[in-house]
Amino acid sequence: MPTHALLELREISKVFGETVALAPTSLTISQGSFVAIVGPSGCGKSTLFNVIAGLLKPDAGEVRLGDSVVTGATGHVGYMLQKDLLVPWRTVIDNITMAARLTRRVTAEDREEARRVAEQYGLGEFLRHYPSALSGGMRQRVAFMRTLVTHQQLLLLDEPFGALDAQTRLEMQQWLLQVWRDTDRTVLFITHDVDESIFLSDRVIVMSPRPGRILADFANPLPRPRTVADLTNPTFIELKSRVMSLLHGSNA
Amino acid sequence: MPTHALLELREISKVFGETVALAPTSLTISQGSFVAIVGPSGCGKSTLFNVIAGLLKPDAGEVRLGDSVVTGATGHVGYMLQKDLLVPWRTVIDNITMAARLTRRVTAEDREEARRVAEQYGLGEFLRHYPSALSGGMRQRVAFMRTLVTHQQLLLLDEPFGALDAQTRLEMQQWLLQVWRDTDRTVLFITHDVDESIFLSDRVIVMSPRPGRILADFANPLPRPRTVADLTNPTFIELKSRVMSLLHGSNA
Amino acid sequence: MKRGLLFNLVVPLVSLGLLLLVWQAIVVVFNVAPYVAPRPLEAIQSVTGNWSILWPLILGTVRETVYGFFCGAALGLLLGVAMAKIPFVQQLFYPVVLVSQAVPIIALAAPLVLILGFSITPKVVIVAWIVFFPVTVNVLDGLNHVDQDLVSLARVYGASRWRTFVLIEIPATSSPLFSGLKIGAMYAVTGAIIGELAAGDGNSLALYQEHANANLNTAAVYGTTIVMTIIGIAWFLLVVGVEIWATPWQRRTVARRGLRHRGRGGARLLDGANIGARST
Amino acid sequence: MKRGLLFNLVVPLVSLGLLLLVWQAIVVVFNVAPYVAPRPLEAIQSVTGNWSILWPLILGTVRETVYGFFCGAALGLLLGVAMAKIPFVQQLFYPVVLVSQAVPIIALAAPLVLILGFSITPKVVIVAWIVFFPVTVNVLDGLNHVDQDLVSLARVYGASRWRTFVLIEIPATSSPLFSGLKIGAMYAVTGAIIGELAAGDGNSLALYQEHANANLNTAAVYGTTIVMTIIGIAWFLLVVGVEIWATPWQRRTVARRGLRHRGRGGARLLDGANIGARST
Amino acid sequence: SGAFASGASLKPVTFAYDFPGPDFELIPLVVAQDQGYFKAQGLNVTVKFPPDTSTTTKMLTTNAAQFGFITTTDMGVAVNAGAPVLSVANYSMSNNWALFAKPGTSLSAAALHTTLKGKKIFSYGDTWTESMLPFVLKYAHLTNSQVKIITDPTGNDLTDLLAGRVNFSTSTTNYEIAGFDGSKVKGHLSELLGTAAGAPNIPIWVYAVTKSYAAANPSTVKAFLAAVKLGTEWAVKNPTKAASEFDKAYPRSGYTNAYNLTGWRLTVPFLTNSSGQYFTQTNAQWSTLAHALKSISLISKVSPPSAYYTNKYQPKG
Ligand SMILES: Nc1ncnc2c1ncn2[C@@H]1O[C@H](COP(=O)(O)OP(=O)(O)OP(=O)(O)O)[C@@H](O)[C@H]1O
Ligand SMILES: Nc1ncnc2c1ncn2[C@@H]1O[C@H](COP(=O)(O)OP(=O)(O)OP(=O)(O)O)[C@@H](O)[C@H]1O
Ligand SMILES: [Mg+2]
Ligand SMILES: [Mg+2]
Repeated sequence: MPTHALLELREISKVFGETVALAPTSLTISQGSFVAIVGPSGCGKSTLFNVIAGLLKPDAGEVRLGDSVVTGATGHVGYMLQKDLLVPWRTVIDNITMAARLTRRVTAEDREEARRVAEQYGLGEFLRHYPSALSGGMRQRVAFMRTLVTHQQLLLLDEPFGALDAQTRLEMQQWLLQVWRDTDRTVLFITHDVDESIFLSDRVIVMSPRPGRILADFANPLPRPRTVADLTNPTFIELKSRVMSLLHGSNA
Repeated sequence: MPTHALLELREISKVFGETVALAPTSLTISQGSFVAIVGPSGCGKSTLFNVIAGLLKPDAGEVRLGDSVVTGATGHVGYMLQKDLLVPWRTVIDNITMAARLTRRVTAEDREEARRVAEQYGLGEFLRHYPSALSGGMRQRVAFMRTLVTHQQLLLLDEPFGALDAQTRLEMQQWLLQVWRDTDRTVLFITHDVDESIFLSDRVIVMSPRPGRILADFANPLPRPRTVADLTNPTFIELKSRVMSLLHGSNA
Repeated sequence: MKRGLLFNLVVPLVSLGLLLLVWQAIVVVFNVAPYVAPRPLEAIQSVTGNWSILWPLILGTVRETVYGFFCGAALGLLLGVAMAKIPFVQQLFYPVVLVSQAVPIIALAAPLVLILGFSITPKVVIVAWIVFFPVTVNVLDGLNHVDQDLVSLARVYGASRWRTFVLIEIPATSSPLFSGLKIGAMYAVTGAIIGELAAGDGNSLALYQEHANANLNTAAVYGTTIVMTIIGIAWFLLVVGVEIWATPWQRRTVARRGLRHRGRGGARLLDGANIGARST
Repeated sequence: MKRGLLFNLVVPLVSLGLLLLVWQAIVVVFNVAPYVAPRPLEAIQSVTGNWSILWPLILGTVRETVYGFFCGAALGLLLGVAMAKIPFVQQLFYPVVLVSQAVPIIALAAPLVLILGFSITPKVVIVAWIVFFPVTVNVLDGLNHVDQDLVSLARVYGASRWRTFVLIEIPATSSPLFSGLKIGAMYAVTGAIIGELAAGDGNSLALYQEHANANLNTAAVYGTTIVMTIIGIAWFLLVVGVEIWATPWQRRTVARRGLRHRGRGGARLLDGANIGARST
Repeated sequence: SGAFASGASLKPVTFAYDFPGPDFELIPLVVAQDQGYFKAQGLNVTVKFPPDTSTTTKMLTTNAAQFGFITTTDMGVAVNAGAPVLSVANYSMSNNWALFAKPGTSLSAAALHTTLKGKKIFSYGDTWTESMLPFVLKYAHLTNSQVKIITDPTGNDLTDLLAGRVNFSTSTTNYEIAGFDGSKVKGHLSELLGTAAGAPNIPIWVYAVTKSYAAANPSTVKAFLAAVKLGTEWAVKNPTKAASEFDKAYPRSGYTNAYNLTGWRLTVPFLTNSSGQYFTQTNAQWSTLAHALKSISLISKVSPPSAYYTNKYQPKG
């Protein structure tokens, strides 16, 4: 498995009032990997992301990115949620360059890059459209491009396709894999969909119910590139049944 | 397979302006069966339901329920959508008895039955709560109970669990199967999730892209009762791969 | 909630108290003559000291305000429903409704009195004229935004149009309806005062004020202004109270007699206005 | 869209035309004396025939309306933002803001003139007094409903509070902001007229009307009322126009110079009010 | 002061009218301005209009204006309220307040009881009408409850009268008849002067200043009154020209020239007393007024006449 640690969480924990959202958790993510996180609702997955992104200060522990400690600081990750959070008053190209606009002046290069990315990944015709004109899948693609052009090495995707229907979702997954291959980023990907977690990742992390901690950390042996056929491939099914039995316990 | 035809569609078709939403389609559903319908977005699944429910008049064809023709008439099915459509200003019990209230006076028996159903299926404590106090899964359960107490033999469920996260969804599927077994209804169930369609049904109908028509009609050999383990059962996987290859064509 | 309620009753009172303090300070510091502007206490005493005279006048103003409010609310509701249900009515009436509000109401009072005579009617009409507008606009908007899937569902169940309207569409519009009513309530008393000035039978709060003014009894002028404002605020708060009572699902988890409360208010335009009924 | 536009321009005009017809019919059928109510044409002629006299007065009223509108809008925006951002300010000011609107504005004009003198200032203040309220309430409500996940996302990107406010929160509030502005615009002219009655240099549209009334020149009274109403409507429509221009995403698929349009309006309280800009 | 003052050294003073807008009773001031009488007296006069009729007094006491035009009732009320104001000259010398009825209605003092009984009488709610009406009702042997008094400060009595909403209106003859002429209704309004039916014949309008201003600027007050007197006399002699000057000064007032001219002509007869004098005030007028105001409880105490007025700033002759 990969060689160089990009992100390192050391004994992160977080409590909200009486709710222990995150039990002390450590995790190391290597550069360029695609790591999926699954776990029951309310187990602290989003809390984990918020801590990494700097939106929440952990009660204890340290977040290291590359060589620096970034606990509680912002501005060092790309972030994307189930809600696309596109702003309706900006065109597609302006939504893609939004991170730049929020921190500095948008340059011609920013726009050029946004255009290039949009064209490359099938939204070239929609640059001047407003988000309201796009389908759910297209909107999530724009949201992802916006995340991409932040040039952050680490991308946190929190159920990005959770609101899409199954077929669109499958298309988006394939699209995401293509983009990831092209752009050499490190992805942390939260999902409730076990198929999705396996289809996309190098590594599947399963979390326990609240208070959240890491139950298991599976390497995903499925070769790349992957196609829809892999969803019924025995290697896939085997990993799926292991993950499901952890998630659903005696039910399985 | 079942013996007595409850619903019969004869060469139903529907055009919206220039969009052929539904090519002439015939379908027979036997009493007590659980039939899943899958198909790409926009292929006319919801249109089909609207025609059956009487919300839309088909351009041609006939809808027969039992011995009578009900084309264009309403009041003869239970109907449920992805949106739970609970009314926020009524308590759970009043939401469950809503169909009665909409057509006549709500009787003590109606309320008694609603209470019984709610208690039986795990919502007994929430009878006097407003929907805003419930989780997504609980809301869908209330919506389903509301559909149930209409005492319609035929229930049309249009992606009822589409908005729920994967784990809640799995719970709801098991719950639905239990209720269905208890109450002896006929269910038509639209979904985009192939796993779901197979996990639930006796029969999986696959529709083509627009203009929608029936591509295939698979009998589902999976024995009942079903558990989460069935999701990785070879019979299941085989049917899944057949359905997926029809849906995703050469991709698979 | 307990601290919240106290807090939410105390802070408004404190801020209104501050207002009186500022007023007092200005009058004292600039040594303003009492016939130019009174001190707050004088203004209040001019009301309490003449309570037996003022009380029937206040009742009269309240009566006009309330009647006008109900007429306006009813008209507004009716018009809103008609416009939402019949596109032609909307096309035809929307411009008229808009124009009705752009007409300076004070230019309207005199002709109304001429047409309607010196009774309570023109006052009620003026109040209704002011009140109906926010109600119509909000009801129209509210009805246009009722989830059509919910309406379809009612049809699938075999509900009549009327039952669907009463059981689904009207309750679904309660929040904008109450917003409209609250705005209307706040401005209703202004309408009543304009009407009283134009259609006096010699016995009204507005005329009392006018006479006090002619009399250089500035304390009474300010005092009656305070009274008018209180009538407006009281009526507004009453509507807020009715809303809280009538829409328990906006802030409760469990139907009444339950214990837990939710912090989310549900009103729109005047969302923040539920003084004393929000938890912070 | 073409048919829609035509339709949406024609129907309001037809309905206003009908209004004039009804008026004419009443006057003719009941044989109303000219000093009681003029015929529509007489009213209009009383304006066109005195255009050179009226024009500067109209300009004056427009000036007061516009200045007051901008002051009120600015104040409303500021107050709305301050109240949304600083809970203490909201607690302190909300009651005052409410009370300010319950005060009968006509009772306020005279003291204002005494304090502010006989300049344009008291008129501007009265207009602003009316305009700021819907703006404040809508901005407050709008800002309170900005998606907090969007704000968090901006923070993740490292945006400052100020940039987040300008680039995210303000545009996200544009729809309620414009609703507030439209309501304010509609009532602004009424404020100007009240102010003119109270703070004249003897040269104003309101006084002209008052004097025409004393003269029993009822045609001029009705004529000037029409003019005032037109000022109000025109200003309202201008704000609607600015909204359409400033929020193209509400009705367009593609940024300007694109071709396709969408039918959805975005404004709230006055959603239905975008005459001439909706397709049905 | 006076004759040799140049433009630069003109003393600026402000005059507050009694009504929110200008009308023909302002003609003496307009003429004094137009004919240069103020300038000749070294004054630069600005005219302001109050938000309502009772604010003129407040403008004087807050020094927003130095000279004011108010009714004698306003004066009585102001003194009663402790406002340090002083009437320095009468505007009109007698009481032209009257009852009016539609053309053709018989309206005589002798038959007043039966004429008014049970009828609707319009009042603007102004203190003058409120203090005169009791005299007339008493004269007609009527109590307040035997008539219906309609009080409508924002309405128009003539419209209501002509439209039959009320049976009688009350106003001053100059305003009422000038207004009626605008209605183009045939005939003459029936009219009964209040003084013919028990109302005291006392002046309605006066020029006022504050006591402190008069004490500190006696020559300015004198100069002002001198110029106004010249203006009045000129306007009495040249009513047509005077009305045109008003039109020129206030071209956008909303009044027609006919209204202004008629109104002014109807005002002229009331400007002088029986011996042809302008301005002169008497103890009798003020004590009659004060007692009348006291009798309707508008004021709480009757002050000596000198508390209300002085003639000492008036021009000689
Ligand atoms: N700001 C907050 N204040 C209080 N409690 C919070 C807050 N954010 C999260 N929690 C609580 O912390 C726990 C973990 O929440 P979190 O959102 O991280 O779960 P999750 O694993 O992302 O769940 P889901 O799969 O439903 O998104 C939950 O019980 C939640 O209610
Ligand atoms: N009322 C309508 N007016 C016009 N076109 C409609 C209407 N309802 C549906 N359509 C069109 O008919 C087609 C079929 O729509 P339908 O909603 O039945 O698809 P669906 O299979 O349910 O899709 P999804 O999986 O996205 O729910 C679509 O192209 C849709 O745009
Ligand atoms: Mg989460
Ligand atoms: Mg569908």
